[in-house]
Amino acid sequence: MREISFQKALDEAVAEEMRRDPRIIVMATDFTGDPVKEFGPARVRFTPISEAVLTGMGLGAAGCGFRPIVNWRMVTFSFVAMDQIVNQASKIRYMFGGQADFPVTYRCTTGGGIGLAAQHSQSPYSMWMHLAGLKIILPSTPADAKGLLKSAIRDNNPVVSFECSRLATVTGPVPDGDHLVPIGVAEVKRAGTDVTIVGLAYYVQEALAVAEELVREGISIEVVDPRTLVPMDADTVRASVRKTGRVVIVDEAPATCSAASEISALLVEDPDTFRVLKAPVRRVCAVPVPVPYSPPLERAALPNRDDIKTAVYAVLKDSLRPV
Amino acid sequence: MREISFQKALDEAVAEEMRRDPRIIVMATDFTGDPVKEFGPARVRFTPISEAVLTGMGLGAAGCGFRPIVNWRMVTFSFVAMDQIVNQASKIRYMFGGQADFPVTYRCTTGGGIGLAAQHSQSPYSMWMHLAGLKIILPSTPADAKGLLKSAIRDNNPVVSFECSRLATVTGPVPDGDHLVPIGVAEVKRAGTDVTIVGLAYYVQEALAVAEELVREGISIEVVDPRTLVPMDADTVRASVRKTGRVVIVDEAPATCSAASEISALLVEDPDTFRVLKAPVRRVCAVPVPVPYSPPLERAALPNRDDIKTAVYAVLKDSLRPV
Amino acid sequence: MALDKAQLAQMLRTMILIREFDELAIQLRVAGKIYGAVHPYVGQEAVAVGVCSNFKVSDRVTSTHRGHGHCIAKGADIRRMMAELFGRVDGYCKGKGGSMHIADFAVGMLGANGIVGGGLPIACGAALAAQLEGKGDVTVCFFGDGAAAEGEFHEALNIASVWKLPIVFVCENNQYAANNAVAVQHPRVDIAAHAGAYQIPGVVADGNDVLEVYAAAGDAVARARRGEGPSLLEGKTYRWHFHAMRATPPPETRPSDEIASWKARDPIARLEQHALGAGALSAAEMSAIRERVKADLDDAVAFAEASPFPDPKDLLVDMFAE
Amino acid sequence: MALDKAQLAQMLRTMILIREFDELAIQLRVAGKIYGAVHPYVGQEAVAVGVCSNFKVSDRVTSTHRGHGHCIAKGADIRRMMAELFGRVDGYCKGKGGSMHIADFAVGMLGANGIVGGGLPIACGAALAAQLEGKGDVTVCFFGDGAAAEGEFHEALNIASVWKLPIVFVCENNQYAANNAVAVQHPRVDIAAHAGAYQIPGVVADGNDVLEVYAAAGDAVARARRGEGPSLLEGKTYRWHFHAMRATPPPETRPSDEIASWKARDPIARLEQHALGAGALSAAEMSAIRERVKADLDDAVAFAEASPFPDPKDLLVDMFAE
Ligand SMILES: Cc1ncc(C[n+]2csc(CCOP(=O)(O)OP(=O)(O)O)c2C)c(N)n1
Ligand SMILES: Cc1ncc(C[n+]2csc(CCOP(=O)(O)OP(=O)(O)O)c2C)c(N)n1
Ligand SMILES: [Mg+2]
Ligand SMILES: [Mg+2]
Repeated sequence: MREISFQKALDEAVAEEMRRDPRIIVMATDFTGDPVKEFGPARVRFTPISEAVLTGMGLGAAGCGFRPIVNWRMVTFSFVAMDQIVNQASKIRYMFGGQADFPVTYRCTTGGGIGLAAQHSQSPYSMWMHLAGLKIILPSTPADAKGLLKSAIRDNNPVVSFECSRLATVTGPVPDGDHLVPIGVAEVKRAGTDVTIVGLAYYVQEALAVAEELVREGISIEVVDPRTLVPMDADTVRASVRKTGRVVIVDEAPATCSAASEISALLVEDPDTFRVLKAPVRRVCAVPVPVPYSPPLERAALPNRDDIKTAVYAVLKDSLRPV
Repeated sequence: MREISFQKALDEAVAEEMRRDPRIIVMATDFTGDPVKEFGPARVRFTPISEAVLTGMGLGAAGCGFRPIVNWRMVTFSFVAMDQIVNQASKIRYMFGGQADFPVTYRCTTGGGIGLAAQHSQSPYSMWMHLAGLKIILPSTPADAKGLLKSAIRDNNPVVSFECSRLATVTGPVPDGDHLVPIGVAEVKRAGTDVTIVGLAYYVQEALAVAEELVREGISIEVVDPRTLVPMDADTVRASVRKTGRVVIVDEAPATCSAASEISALLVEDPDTFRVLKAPVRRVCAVPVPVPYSPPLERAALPNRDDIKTAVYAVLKDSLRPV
Repeated sequence: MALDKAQLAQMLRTMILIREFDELAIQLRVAGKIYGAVHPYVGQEAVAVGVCSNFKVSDRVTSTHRGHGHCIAKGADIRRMMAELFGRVDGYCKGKGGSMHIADFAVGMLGANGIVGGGLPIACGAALAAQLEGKGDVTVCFFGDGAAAEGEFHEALNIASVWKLPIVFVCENNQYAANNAVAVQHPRVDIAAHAGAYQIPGVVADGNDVLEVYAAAGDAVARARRGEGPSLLEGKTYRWHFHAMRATPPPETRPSDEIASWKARDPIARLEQHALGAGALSAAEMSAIRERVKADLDDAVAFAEASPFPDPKDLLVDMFAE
Repeated sequence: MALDKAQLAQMLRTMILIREFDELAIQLRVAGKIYGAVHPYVGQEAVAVGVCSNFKVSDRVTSTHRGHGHCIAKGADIRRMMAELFGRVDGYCKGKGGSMHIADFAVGMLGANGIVGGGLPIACGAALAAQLEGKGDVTVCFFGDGAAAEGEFHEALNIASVWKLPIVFVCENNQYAANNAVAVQHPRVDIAAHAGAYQIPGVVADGNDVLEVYAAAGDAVARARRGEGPSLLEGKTYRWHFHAMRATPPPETRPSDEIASWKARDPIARLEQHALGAGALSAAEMSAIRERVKADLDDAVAFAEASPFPDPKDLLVDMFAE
C-alpha cells in the first residue's frame, strides 16, 4: 500500500470529496497546495481573519444546501468563534425541530510539542465533546485521517475534525480509492491481555511504542484508539478493558474534564466493566498549565513514554487481583 | 440567623466588597438594584452588548491594579467572549511568568428549568474547568453564594462565578458580618453511611430532598457539595466515598466531559478510594440534547428526584458487596 | 413605485396581524398558556413588513429574539407559530424551540435567534449560498441597535462587502437595548454611519413609515439582486412595550413623553391614513381586515390548543440528521 | 515640534536596535538557539518608535505576535527579551512565554499576543484603569491590518469612544495578513476610515516616516491625555521579510518589485538622511550608534546564553497568585 503523510491524507480527502460533490466549498485564511487551480475561486475562498463570521457562514450556507468546510487552522483561533459553535452549530438543528440539515465540517489543528507556547498549543476537544449536537473526529494515522475526514464531509451534521499538529508529517499506509472510515467506530490498534491503553491522536503512536518496549518485560498491552470522540464507541473501549481488567488513558490535554475523564467515567459506570476492573483507572495527561514555551518545560508539561510506562506499572501494582 | 435569597446574598457580597475596596469596579448591561446610587457611574458601568471586549477589559484593568467584576449575565452570552477567557484570562499570568496578577471576577447565571430553551439554558462549567488557570465557584445556598463570591472578589486570580438561575429566589440563613467561604473547600451538607450523592448547585437541594425521602426506606445518604469546581476538593469527596463505598453524582449539564465525569475520574484513579468502591459510579445528568422549550420535554431533559433515586437504587443493587 | 390596492391591503393586513399576534402573546403569557420569555414587536411592524414586501419565497431572512414580526412578514404560518409558543408538536420546532427559535426554512425564514448578533454570520452564509446558486436571491438580516455593538456586526459587514454578497443588513434601531438607551451603546445615533468604511450604501429610514422602508429596502434588495453587494439599512423605530416578559410584564422605565411621541407615529395608523387618503382602501375594507386578523388568530390559538404536547419519549428525535 | 539631537539619536538608535534584534533573531532561529515561531518586525520600525517616542513609562502598550519592536520601543530590556527567546529563566516570562508573549509590566508593556485582535480588549482595560486613576496616562494598542477584520476591533473602538477612554489604536498596515493582501481582507484600503462612525479622529500616516508617525501619534496621545477620548491611527508600512518562520524562512510570495519599492523607502535610511541633512547627527555619530547596537546585542546574547534553562520542577510555579 502507498505511504503518505497525515497532512497529504487530509488534503486528498478534501480534494476527492470536492470532485465528488460540487456543493462542497472551502473557506480559510490559507490552504495547503493550490486548490484554487482545480476548483476555482468561487469554491475555494481565502478569507479575512474573522473566524466568528466564517463559522456562522458555514452553518448558514449548509442550511441552504451547500456543504462548507471551514478551516480555523489552529484550534485556539476558533475560540473567537465559540458562540457560533456552542449557541448556533451545536443547537440549531434540534432547536428548529429538525426541519433542516447543516452539513458543515469544521477543521483545526491541535496539540503542543513544537515550541509555540500556550496560545498556539492546546487540545481542548473535551470542551466540544461536552456540547450535545456536534460530531467530533480525532484521527491518529494517515489512513484514519483520510477516511474519517471524508466521512465527516459526507455527514449531514456539523462535524469538527481535530487534526494533531505533531502528526502532520507522520507517514503511513493509506488504501487507494474511496477509503472511508465510519464515524463512531473505535479501533483496537494492537491486541494485548494485561493492560489496555486508550490513546488519542499522537499518543496512539506513543502507546504503541510503549507497548513494544514492554513486551520485553513480559507485559502485554492492548492499544485502543477511539478515533471518533462523539459519538464515542464505548462498547469497544469497554470490551478491551473487560478483557484486560486494567486501563491507562493517554492524551495531551490536561486531565480535568478531559476526554480521558469521560472515558474513565464511561468505564466505571458500566456495571459489567466495573465488576472486572482490577486497578484504578489512570489518566496520563498534561500537567494543568498553559503549555509553556521553553523546551524543558514543554517536555515536562506534556505526557511522554516514561509517564505512560509509569502508569502501566502503577495499574499493575495497584491491582486488586495480581496479573 | 437572618434568611435571605440567593440573589440578595450575591448582591450583598458585591456591595460589601465594593465598600471595602475602592479598586473594585463592576461592568454589565444591567444590575440588580441601583448600585450607581451608592458607588457612582465611574465604578458601576452600564455597557454596550460587547462581551468580548468587556472580558478583556476586565483582565486589562486587573493587570493595571483594579479589581473588576464583569457580569456576562447568562453563561451562554459569554461564548462570544470565549477567546478572551481561554486564550487570555486563563493563560495570561503563567504565560508572562507571573509578573503581574489579574484579580478579575467573571459572573454569570447557569442552568435551565424555566422554559427559555437552548440558547438561554446551559450549565457548561466543565468547559471552563478544563482550562488550567481559572478558579471556579458554584454555590448552592445563599450563605455559600455570599461567602464564595466575596472570596472570589478578594482572590488575586481570574475567578468565574457560576450562579444557578433556579436558585436565585431560594432563601436560606446567611451569617451577619463579613461572611467568607474559602475557595477550594467542599462541604458535607448531610452525613450518611450507605451512598454518597455529590450534587452541584440546584441539585444539592434536590439530593438533600431525596436523602430525606430515602430515610423512610432505611437508606442513609451522605450529600457532598464541592462548592468550588477549581480547585476541586477531591479529598473531601473521596473521604465520603471511602466511607459509603457508593456514589451518585448529580448535575444538570449533559454527562459527556462534565464536572460529573471529572469527579468520577478523580474517585477511581485514587487507589484507596478505588479499592473500597462497591458499585459503579453513577452520573445523573441531563440528557445530551440542547435544552428544549416545551415543558414536558425540558422536564425530561433535566435530571429530577426520581432519576436520583433510580441511581441510588442502582448503585445499591449493583454493589459488589451488599449494603 | 406606487403600490396598488392589493399590495397596500396586504401590507396593512400583515402589520395588523403582527401587532395583534404579539398583543395576544402577552395575554397568553400572563395566562400561563405559553412559557419562557416573550419579546413583543409591537410598534416596529413597519420595518419587517416594509422590508419583506420586497421578497420572493426564495429570498431568505434571519431574525432575532424579537422575531415574531419577521416570521409573519416572511410568510410563516401563524398557526404553527402559535403552536410553537404553546410548546406543542405542531409548532414549527415541534415545541423544541419556543418564541426565540421559530424558523420556517420552507419560506426562507432561517430562524429567530436568542443570541444578540448571532444571526448575522448565518445570514452571510445564506447570502453566500445565494451567490453560489446565482439565481438572484437575496438575504436580509434583521438585528437591533444593541447587536451593532457586537463584533459579529463588523465581521459580517466586512466580509459581505469584500465578497459582494447579496445581503441587506437591516438594523432596527428601536432606541433601546433592553433598558439601555442607544447612547449607552454607541457614540453616535446612526448605526448606518458604519456603511461608508465598508464601501457600501448606508441609509436611514423612518422605521415607522412602511412605505419609506419598503422603498429603501427595495433599492437595497435590487442592488443585491444585481450582484452589486450588500447594503446597510437602518430603520428608526420604537417598541411600545417592555423589552421582555416572563410571568408578568415588567414596569416601564422609559420616559412617558418619549413613549407618547412614538405612539403618535403609530406605523399602522399612518398606513391606514395613507390608504384612506389615496382612496386605496375604505374604512369598511380596513375593518374587514381587522376582523379577518382576529378570526385568524382565534383559529391559530385553537390550532395550538388542539395540538398535543410532545412525548418525552421523542426527546432525542431531531438531534442528528441521517 | 522640531526634535533635538538627543531625541533624534535616541529614535535612530531604537530603530536600528529593533531591526538588528530581529535580523539576529532570524539567524538564531535558523541556528536552533531559539524555538517556535519568529515574526520579524524589520521594515516597520518607524511605527513602534514614532508612536512610543511620545510616551512616559506610566503609559502602556499592548502588542501582537510581531511584538519585538513594540517591546524595545516601550523600553524593555533586550537582554531579558533575548533570554526569553532562548527559553531561559532570566527571560521576561522565565521561558514560559517565548517570542509571542513577551511582557514587561514594569515599563508598561502589557504583552505581545499570539491571538490576532486579542490585545485590543486588554488595551481598553488598561485605558479604563488610566481613566479611573486620572493621572493622564495613555494606552496604545498596536494591531495589524489583518486584526481589523476581527470583531474585537469594532467592539474596542465602540466602547472606547462611548467611554472616552484615553487610548490610541494604532493599526500597522503592512499590506498583508500572512499571505493575504489587504484586498482579501477589507473592502477599502484605509482602515482609518472606520473612525468616523465612532466619532473619533482617524488619521493615515506614512508608517515608514518616523517623524510623521511621531507627530500624528503625538496629536492622538495629547488628545487622550486631555480626556477627549480615543483616536485611530493607521501607519502604512511593509514588512521586509516573511510573515513567520519556524525552522527555516519560508519562500517569498509577494511581488519582487513591490518589495523593492518599499525597501527604497527604508525608514531607517530616511531618518538618517534627515538627521544628516538637518546637521543633527554626523556620519560618525551614526556609525557609533550602530557599533553600540551591535555591542548591546552581543551582550544580550551572552546574557541569554549564560542564563539557565528553567527547572522542570518549577513547571507549576506562576500558575496562581497568592
Ligand atoms: C450575546 C448576548 N448578550 C446579551 C444578551 C441578552 N439580551 C437579549 S436581548 C438584549 C437587548 C438587545 O437589544 P437590541 O439588539 O437593540 O434588540 P431589541 O431588544 O431592542 O429588539 C440583550 C442584552 C443576549 N441574548 N446575547
Ligand atoms: C484569532 C487568530 N486567527 C488567526 C491567527 C493566525 N495568524 C497569526 S498572525 C496572522 C496574520 C496577521 O496579520 P496582521 O494582523 O496584518 O499582522 P501582521 O502579521 O501583518 O503584522 C494570522 C492569520 C491567529 N494568531 N489568531
Ligand atoms: Mg434595540
Ligand atoms: Mg499585516
